This record gives sequence, structure tokens and C-alpha cells, in this order.
Amino acid sequence: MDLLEYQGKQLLARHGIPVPKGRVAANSEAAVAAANEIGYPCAIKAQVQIGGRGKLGGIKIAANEAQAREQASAILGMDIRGLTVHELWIEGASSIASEYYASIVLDRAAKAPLVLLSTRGGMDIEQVAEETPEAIASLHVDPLLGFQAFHGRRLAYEAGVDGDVVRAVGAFLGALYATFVKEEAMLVEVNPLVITPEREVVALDAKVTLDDNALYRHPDNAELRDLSAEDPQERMAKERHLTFVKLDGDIGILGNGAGLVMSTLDVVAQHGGAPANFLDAGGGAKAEAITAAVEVILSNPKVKAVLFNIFGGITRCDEVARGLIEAFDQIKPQVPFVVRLDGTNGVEGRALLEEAKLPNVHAAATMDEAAAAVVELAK
Amino acid sequence: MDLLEYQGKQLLARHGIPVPKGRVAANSEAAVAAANEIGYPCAIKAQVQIGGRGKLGGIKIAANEAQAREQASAILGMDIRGLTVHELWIEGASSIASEYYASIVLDRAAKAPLVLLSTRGGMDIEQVAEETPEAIASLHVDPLLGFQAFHGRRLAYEAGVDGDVVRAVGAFLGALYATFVKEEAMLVEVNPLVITPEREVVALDAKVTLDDNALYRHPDNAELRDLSAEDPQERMAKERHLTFVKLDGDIGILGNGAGLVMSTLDVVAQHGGAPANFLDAGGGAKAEAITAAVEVILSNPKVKAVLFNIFGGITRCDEVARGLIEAFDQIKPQVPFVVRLDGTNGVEGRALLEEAKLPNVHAAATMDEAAAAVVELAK
Amino acid sequence: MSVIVDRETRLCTSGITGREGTFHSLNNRAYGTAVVSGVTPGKGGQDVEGIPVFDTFREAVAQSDANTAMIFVPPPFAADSILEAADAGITTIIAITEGIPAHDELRVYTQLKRTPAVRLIGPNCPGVLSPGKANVGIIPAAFFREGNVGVVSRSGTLTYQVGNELAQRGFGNSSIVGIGGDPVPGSSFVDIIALFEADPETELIVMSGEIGGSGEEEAAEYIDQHVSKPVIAYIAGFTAPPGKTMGHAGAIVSGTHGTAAAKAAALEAHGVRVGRTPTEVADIAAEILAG
Amino acid sequence: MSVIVDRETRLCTSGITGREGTFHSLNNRAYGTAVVSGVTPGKGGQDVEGIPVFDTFREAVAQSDANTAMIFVPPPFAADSILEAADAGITTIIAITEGIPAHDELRVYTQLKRTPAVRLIGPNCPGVLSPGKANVGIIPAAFFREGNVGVVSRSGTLTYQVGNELAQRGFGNSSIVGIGGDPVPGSSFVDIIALFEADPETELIVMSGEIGGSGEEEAAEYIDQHVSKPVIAYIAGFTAPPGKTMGHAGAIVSGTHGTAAAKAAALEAHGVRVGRTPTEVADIAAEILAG
Repeated sequence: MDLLEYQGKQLLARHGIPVPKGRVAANSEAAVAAANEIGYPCAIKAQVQIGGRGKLGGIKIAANEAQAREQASAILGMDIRGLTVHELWIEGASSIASEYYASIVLDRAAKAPLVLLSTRGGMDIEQVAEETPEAIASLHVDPLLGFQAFHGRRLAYEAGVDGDVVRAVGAFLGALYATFVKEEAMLVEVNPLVITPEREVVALDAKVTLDDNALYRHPDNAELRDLSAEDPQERMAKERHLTFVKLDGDIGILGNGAGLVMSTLDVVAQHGGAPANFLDAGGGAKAEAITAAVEVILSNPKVKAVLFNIFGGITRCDEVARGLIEAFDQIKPQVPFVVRLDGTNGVEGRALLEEAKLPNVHAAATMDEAAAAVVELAK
Repeated sequence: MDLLEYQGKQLLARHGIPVPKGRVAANSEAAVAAANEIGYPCAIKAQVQIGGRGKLGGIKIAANEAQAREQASAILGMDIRGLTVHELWIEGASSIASEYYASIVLDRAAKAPLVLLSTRGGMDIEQVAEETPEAIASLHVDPLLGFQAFHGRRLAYEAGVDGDVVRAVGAFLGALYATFVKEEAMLVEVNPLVITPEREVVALDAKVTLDDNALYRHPDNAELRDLSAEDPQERMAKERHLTFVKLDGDIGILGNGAGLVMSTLDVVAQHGGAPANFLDAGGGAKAEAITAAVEVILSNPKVKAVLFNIFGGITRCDEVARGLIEAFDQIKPQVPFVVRLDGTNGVEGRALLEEAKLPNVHAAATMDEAAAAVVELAK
Repeated sequence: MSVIVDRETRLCTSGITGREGTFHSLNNRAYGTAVVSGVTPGKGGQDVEGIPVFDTFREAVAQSDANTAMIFVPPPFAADSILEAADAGITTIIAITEGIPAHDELRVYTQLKRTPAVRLIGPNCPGVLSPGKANVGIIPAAFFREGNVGVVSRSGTLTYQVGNELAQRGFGNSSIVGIGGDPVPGSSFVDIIALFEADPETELIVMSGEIGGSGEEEAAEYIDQHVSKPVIAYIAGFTAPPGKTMGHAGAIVSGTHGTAAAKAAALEAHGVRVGRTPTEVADIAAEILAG
Repeated sequence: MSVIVDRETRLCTSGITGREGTFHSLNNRAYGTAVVSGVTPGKGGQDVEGIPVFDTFREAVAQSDANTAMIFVPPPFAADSILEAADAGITTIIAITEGIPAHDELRVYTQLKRTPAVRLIGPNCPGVLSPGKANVGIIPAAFFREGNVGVVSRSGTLTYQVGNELAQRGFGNSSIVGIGGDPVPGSSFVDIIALFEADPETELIVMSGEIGGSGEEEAAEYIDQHVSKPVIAYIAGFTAPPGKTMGHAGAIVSGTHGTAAAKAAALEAHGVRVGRTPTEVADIAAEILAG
């Protein structure tokens, strides 16, 4: 789960990390009120889960109320790389002596948190890594031992932080690590991490990704999910407890098991088709789940054909067939279906389908054959 | 640093461990007021850092105000194994279904916290260990991994805790472990750990020993030190930053280094003498420290002779000699001194002393000789 | 021979009294696995169709001499159960549970590294099947028979798909190992490939990877340097968009990291043949084993 | 030969710019120890009478090839400094600092156990002296000369006392090792006695214990089973009352545990001769080495 900037900052602030004071606003009036309260100059920042907002016009500095109103109106509703701006974050403009970069990510290769610190903040870290790798200091933290004071010193000295803020930057990293662990984040990134002329260390931006699997332990965070930013179809799938990702194409896909569904998308693409979604009905999917899945897939008007690819392990093919028959009964789909049913109770499942004689449903013997057929039908 | 029962309970309560409600009282009136507020029956408990108070009359149950007054007066000022009762803890009398025992101690042999749980609470755990060792469950916790839920289950099942409170007792142990770690204790012991008829788990007593070396990180705990219970001579030594332990004998002892001082006590005892104190002037002791140490030693009127045993490593014998001369000048001791000065600058130190011709000061060449001489002089 | 589970396996299921735990334990027993006990706190003394249930793993190990654990408890309790099994002396732990928080997995992984005798497979995996010998987990054994192809996979159903295609061409398996789809798996491709390399029964290794992480890239290097047996790879997720979790918590392309294309390229660069579809994988296997 | 420190020692002092750190580093250098660097955060680039100072241990190790660290920083920073030294690749860490919190020591001990290549001596110890070779710490070297008696002790001054009595009888030392007076020492009597047993120069081992803990009892058993060389023991604290900390944080009789009498009895039960005074220890040593 990716947090918006202001949600991330509030999370950091809960762990004692200094962030600029600010307020959220969902319309121009609220934005102006917030700006007046915070004072000028202030920053008006689009709240979208995407980097590079600034260059795309999503961050403006307002020197007075008129500017604040004008900029808030301009940014609200803006489209930034496909995301609509629903919320603004208004915060006091910070004085900046230096811009650093700090992040902690769960490094899957090392199976440990990886802490990065760079004195070249404010730019994309991958670019820094390419251009001036020596400007990035990094280390892995042992998850059982945790972040130690010497880790902070080592990073600060190796990154070449100004001598007078070594201790403060180390303490900042310690607090960032505590946030990472206590909030069960997959990523916390502060870019830029600002040193003010008063030599204070402030998080001027915050990018936080939380572990979805851990949200049950963090009910406050679980509520942060920004439903307004989610695709209505994805929301619908979530309500039905289906694992769903929307894609750009026109072939609806349903399978069981994440790996098999990913593979199905690939095989469809190899046959020249464009999948409209990833949908994993899950292990042991029952008839109701199948019905719900068909509803979700067909709620996308772009879908011109649907591929069912089931290899039954725990999932029983006869259950899937029953679910599909039920779905056809309820929804009466207008687009063709290609169904491949194999594995546990495959014979029974295929027989049920054949018997039901659903309109415009084509059986396929293999995954490959099914993919070829659905691509043809979607043309 | 050993806490009084009520201090220990307040510490546990800070970490969410249920303890009976209670109040401290330093005189009978306050005790009666507390008892009235808490209600009857209530327990009136002497606050002394010693086990077995109950059997020695230090804990009484008061059924009404008259009893509370009478018992509070009787217990306050009582002598319990050499300790005077200055404070009472008044708490509501608890209903008891079962009495268990729980403790966590820093096990020096295993170099890990050792958690003990027994269903035979309310009695001395060493006695339980002897009589019914199977009634005690124990395990070591890895300090980096920390206490896990399964540790609690394992202890609870192995100790034979009632099935319906396994989870609650496990949670209690988890909270006790958190207290142990966060407060940097050397020991936390709850005996009895009570299961009420309502199946709640309550700490009815608390014995907590904190790590003196960690008190700087726990300013609240550092203030708990019960100065009133400390010997005035020990307090005086502490103010002078000397490592001092009062003993029962009549020969004052000063040395440098804890091991050497312990050894000196032993050698004096072997010669038939009785040391009045342990006093380690520390490594690198300077003249002022020596003067202060002499003051502390002589503040005990029982002292009939003093042994100085210095083997200079970092400590320079000439500094010690100068300190001793200064002390004689200021304090003019009335008792004989035996001085053994050896090691760094020993020659210079011995020469200084000889020159000074201090009254009633006897030089000795070895520790053994010095011990023999001081025992003779103290007779 | 086979790897991880075999006729020596003595299985204890954590969460055996739950619906899934009961179903699959009995299923595994029906296959021939020695399911010797189960653990459910508070249900010690009961039994599940003759399989004794204990309150703790320590008791289960002491009483039933279990050496392998299968973890079926819900995510909030799974990490604790894994650590409990290891603490009790279990040396093979197969964690089926899906949805364990990543920081729990980190702690478990780091802790188990301190006790190298313990092997964790999963979490979020279908288990391990050694056809004809033992099945621990949820792999539908009917599709697989004894043979000389070792399969290791991050995905369950994809494994069945690949295994099925191999079976249709007449190949059986030494073992099928699901290492799971989570960000911090207890065992990696490298770990399992090393076992297959050492297993005399295994003549060909099939690895089925997917987007996210770098386990496939590490395997590529390892295979290059340490593996003499032929290895065929499959990678799922070429069409996955960046930043989206594709079902498995671990299946996510972060920025430019963990793409299927990069993984396939790394494998091929190290001489591993990569099949573009499960069918192609089976075709290559047939070609190699025929040759 | 000798143990722990010798002519291969390349010392880096943590806290070298402090009063004590400077004094003893120079003292150690004057003895002949290769003091190659020091660490004081914020003072990197300075030097202490020619000894270069670095901000971090990593830099110190990279630049000065240090292999041994001496810890002189105050208690609140000492555990961190020990962990930093280990993290930087230092393999021998000698911690002089007194007053480190016990829970810090527990964490450090447990962490260092995970990197068995690292040896920690202390904390709260006088260091290690290998006469004629190297001195790391605060042991006054003037009282000791080369020889064949290995000394290991929980106490500093008591070591000097014992060493001095041996010297007066003409004996020198292979190494003098102070393991420190804290509850959780990095190295135990057993650890050091094992080194002396393996050290060809050491012919006799003197161990000086005191009340508290069970290190002496463990040593007694170890000596019985593993040590061929003669061992003489001394125990201080027979007159210590229970429950009182006798100067060293670790010197405390808890209830009936850790008494001097019990330790002496355990040693004697395992065939270790125990001298009742430092003088008697030296007498026994003379007797053994003469015979």
C-alpha cells in the first residue's frame, strides 16, 4: 500500500521525525484557508502516488492568497501521469541549506533492510547511482540487532554529510528505521531530506509503502487507503475478496493461482492479445467466487472476450464450471468466453459445461490453444 | 538497586501488568486514610527490601478502620531482619483462586534472561525447586530475538497452568519480559502471581532489581533510590563517589581495585580480624579521593584500626601517600593505621610517608604482613 | 532419492484442527506420508482421525518423534509457530500459510539462519511432493509420478501446469518443491537447486520463476558455477505492469527491478535455457532427456 | 608465544582523544604495541602524537589495517563502539570501559556469538599484556616479564598483586588476561584457559576469580576434562555479605549462589589447587614449577 505524501509525513511525525507543518485540502477554498493559516510563502502540493510531480506542475509555491487560490484550482483535478489530483497538501515553504536523500527498503536479495543515504538529494536516486555512485552510502541492518548508532555515523561519514549534522542525520536515520520497523513498511523514502540554514534536519517529502499483509496490526494505517484514488473496478474486486489488477487490454482473464494467471497473461500476449486484467480466483475457488469474478471482469466495458484458465489443484473444475454456469444465468454475458478446465475433477467440469451449452462459450484443451482462441475472438 | 514492593508494582503497572490498587503511607494517619479510600478488607504491608515479611508480622489484613490504625502503627517502625519499616503499602485484599510464581533473571551462566514459571506460588522458589522441581518450568530467551508467544505457551503448559488461563499467563510473561528489558532489570519476580476467581491474572507482589549501570537511561527509576533505607555512611561514600560497602567489624579497609579490596578483607579475616567496610578508592585514585575515603572510614565509630592496602597500577603510590598525609592533617585520626604501598611509584610513596612521620602510622611491606599488623592493633 | 521430504519424513501439522489443516493432513497421510502428530494450543490430548494433537511442538516432538512441520495456522500466528517448531528441534518446516507480514518473515529468516540445521520452505507455498514417497502440503499428487525431473517453483498452480505438461510427455519427478511467492522465502531457488544437484535421482532441473526480487538472477549465477545437471527455466509475468502486486506478495516489479525480461536474460546469459511457455518448457525437457 | 595480543597486534583505540584513551594508547605504544590508529567521531583527520584518528572503525581498518580494538569510550557509547569494531572487521576487541549496562552487554554478547571470528575481552577489564610483545590496556607492564605462567583474572589490581608475588619468586608470564568484573564478560575463564592450554609457551595457568556468577565453577569442570597443564586458582570475596555488590558489577552473592566458598570447593573437587591468599598462590606456583 503506497501512502500519499502527507500520509507518509504524518506517519514519520508520529515517530518524532521533523516534517514541515501542513494541512490537507480537497478543494480550493480549503486550500486557501490552509495557506492563510500556515502563512506565505507556502507550498501547494498535488497528492498523487507518483514521483516527479514537481516537473509536471504538481507543486507550486504561493506567495500570497491570490496565488494560493489560483494554484490550488489549477492543481486540483489535474491529471498527472494518469492519476487525477483529488487532494492538496499545503505546507510552509522550507529554507534549504542542503538537500540529502535517505531511504530504507526491504532488500529481498539480502533479506534485510537496506539503508541508503546520499548528499545528492532532490533528484532521482537511480540517476544519482548511475552518475555519482560514490555519493551514496548504504548498509544492511540485521533485523534482529536493529539499527545502531554506529550505522548512522558510518552512513553519514561515508556519504559525506556536513560534519556539524553527522549526529543529527544519524539520529534521523535511527528514527526512520524505527518507523520502518514499527509501521512494517516495505519502503520509507525521504527525498529531499533537508538541512535548514538553522542546521535542522527535516523530511521535505515522504514516500512510504506499507506491507499490506501487516495492515491488520495497524488499524490506523489500514484506514489510510485512499479509495478515491483506486480504480472502481479494483475496488469492486477488493470488496469481493478477489486478487485483481487492472490492465490496459481488452481480453478479460481469470485463472487460479497467481503464477498461472501471470503465465496466462503472457501466453495471451504472445498470441498477440492484450489482457484487460489479472484476476486470481485463488486456490480452492468455489462457485460463488467464480460468479463474482465474472461480474468484476465484465464491469470493464473494454472487455471483448474472456479467457478462463483453470488448472485444478485444490480448486475443483466442477465447482468452477458450476460457478460459470451460475454467472451466465445471472449476468448473461454478451462477449465470448474461452474455457480451459484441467486438473482436479476436470472430466466432470468439462462435462457440466458441455451439458449446459452456454451461449458463446468455447472449450479449449490446453492453455496455449485457449490463448490462441480468445485472441482470435477478441479481434 | 532493589526496589520496594510498591515501587516494583508501579513499574510493572507502567507496562500494562495488572496489580492491585494501592497507596503508600509513611504514618498511621495516612495509612488509615489510604485504607478508607481503598476499602476493607485491605492489606497493610511493610515496605522493606527483604523476603518473608509476612511470616515476621510485616503484612496484616485490616477488616475495618480500627484494625487498619492498629496494624499500621504496629508495623511502622518495626525492625524486620535489621531493616526499619519507614513506609507502608495499603492495597485492596485480593480474591485468590490460584497462586503461581513468575520471574525473569539475567542468567549469567547462560548469558541470557531466564524465565521461570511455577504453579506453586506464594512460597520460596528455591524450596519449590528442591521439593517439586517438576512444578517449575523454565527457559532462556535469546536477547536479540526476544520473548515469543510460544515461549509463554511452552512455560504455561509445562508448568501445568490451568487450561483457561494459558493464554493470559503467557501474555503476562510477555509483559513481564518487556518490563525486564525496557527497564533494564536484573530481576523481576512476581510471587505470588494470582489467578482471581474471575480468572484474571494479577501481580500480588513484586520484587525488582534494576541495573545500577543503566539508571542514567531511566531518570525516573534513578530517583526511586530509597535514601532513607540506606546507611548514612554508605550515603556519605556515595556522595564522595567511592565504592563502599558497610560491614560488621572494627577494622577499616581501603584499597584500590575491587578484587584487591575483597582479597584484603579475606586476608584480614584469615588473620582473625573483622573488616568494618569494603572501600575501593578506584583505579587512578588521586589525593582528594584518599582524603575523602579516610573521612568515610572514620565516620564509623566502631573502627579501631585502619588498613591501607595499595598496589599501584594506574594509581600512583605517591599520590596515595599525599592523600593520606592531607587526611591526617585535616582529620587527625585517633586510631592506628597500617599502610602497605606497593607498585607504581611505591618507593616515592613510601619515602613521603616516612618523611611525614604521621602519628600511629605503621608501614608494612606485604599485604599479609599488613593484615597481621592491623589485626594486632585492633585488639 | 528425492529432496526435503521422503519416507523418513515424520510430519507434525501446526493448526491441524483447522479445516484446511485437517483436510490436507489427512490427504498427505492418505498419500503415504507419516503424519505423526499435530499441534493446536488448547487441544492437546485430542486427535484428528487418530493423529494425536499436542499443545506445543516440544511435546509433539517428544511424544511423536516428528522431524518435519507443516504450518497451516493463520498469518498472525504463523511466524510464532515456525519459530516454535525450530525451537522444538524440528529440522524441516514447510509453511503453507499465505499472508504472513514481511517483517515477521524477516525476523524468522534471520533467526533461522542462526540455526543452520533448520530448513524452512515457504511461506505461502504449496509444499513439497516427492512422488511415491511423501507429500507435505497441498500439491495435488495425482498429476505427478516418480521420475527424474526436479521441479522448483515460486507458484503452486504454475507448478501443476508445468508438471502436467511434463507428465503428458511421460516424465516423472524426483521432487516438486514450492518455495513460495513471498518477498522473504525461507529457501531460495539456489538452496533447492543445490539439493537437486546433489540428488542422484534428479537428472534434469526445472525452475519456475516470476517477477519480483532477484532469486532467479542469483540462481542463474549459481547454476553457471555449481550445477552440472541441465536446468530449464520458466519465468511468468512478462506482461505485468510495474508497481503492481500480481497476486503473490513477492511478485512485483519495483521500478526497473525484478522484471521477467531481466530474469530471463540473466538466466540465458548464464547458459540456462528459458522456455517462453509452460509447453515450451516441457518440449525442451523432452528434447534434453531424449538426447 | 602468548595469547590474544602479540607482535601481530595492530591496535586501534576507540576514544583515543579522551584523556584516558590518549594516556593509555601512548603508554601501550611506548611498551612496543603497534598502535596504528584511533577512532573518535568528529575528529577524523587529527592525530594523537602521530597516531591517526578516524571518524569510524571502518575507515580506521581500511586505512591503518588495524586488527585489534581497545574500547575507552564512556559507558553510554561503549556497546555501540564494540559492535562497530566487530562490524568493521576487527577480530580482537578489548573493552576497558567500566559501567556498561548489563542489557547492553547481553545484546553485544549475543550478537558477537553470531560472528565467531570476533573475540571480546572485558568489558570492565584491565586488558591483556603479553610481556615483551604487546600491552593493550591499563596493566602496568613494569611488574611483569616474559615467562611461562599464564594469568587470567576478573580483577585488575588483584592480578598485579598475584603477578607481583610470582615475579618476586622469579616467574614471568606468557600473557596476563583480565576478563573483567562485569556480569556478562565477553570472554570467560574457560575461553582463556583453553587458549593457555593451546599456547606452547604457557606451562602453568593461574586463574583469579571472585564472588558472583558461575564462571569459576564452569572453569573447574572444563579444566578437569580438557586441561593438561597445572592450574592454580585464587578466589576473592570469602568475607563478602550476600546481596551486596563488591565494587565490580558482577561481584555479588545472590542468595546462596556465587559464594567464594562454593567456587573454591568446586575447583578443588575438580583437582584444581586453590591458594587462600595471593601469597599462597605464588608459593604453590613456585612449588609446581620447581618440581
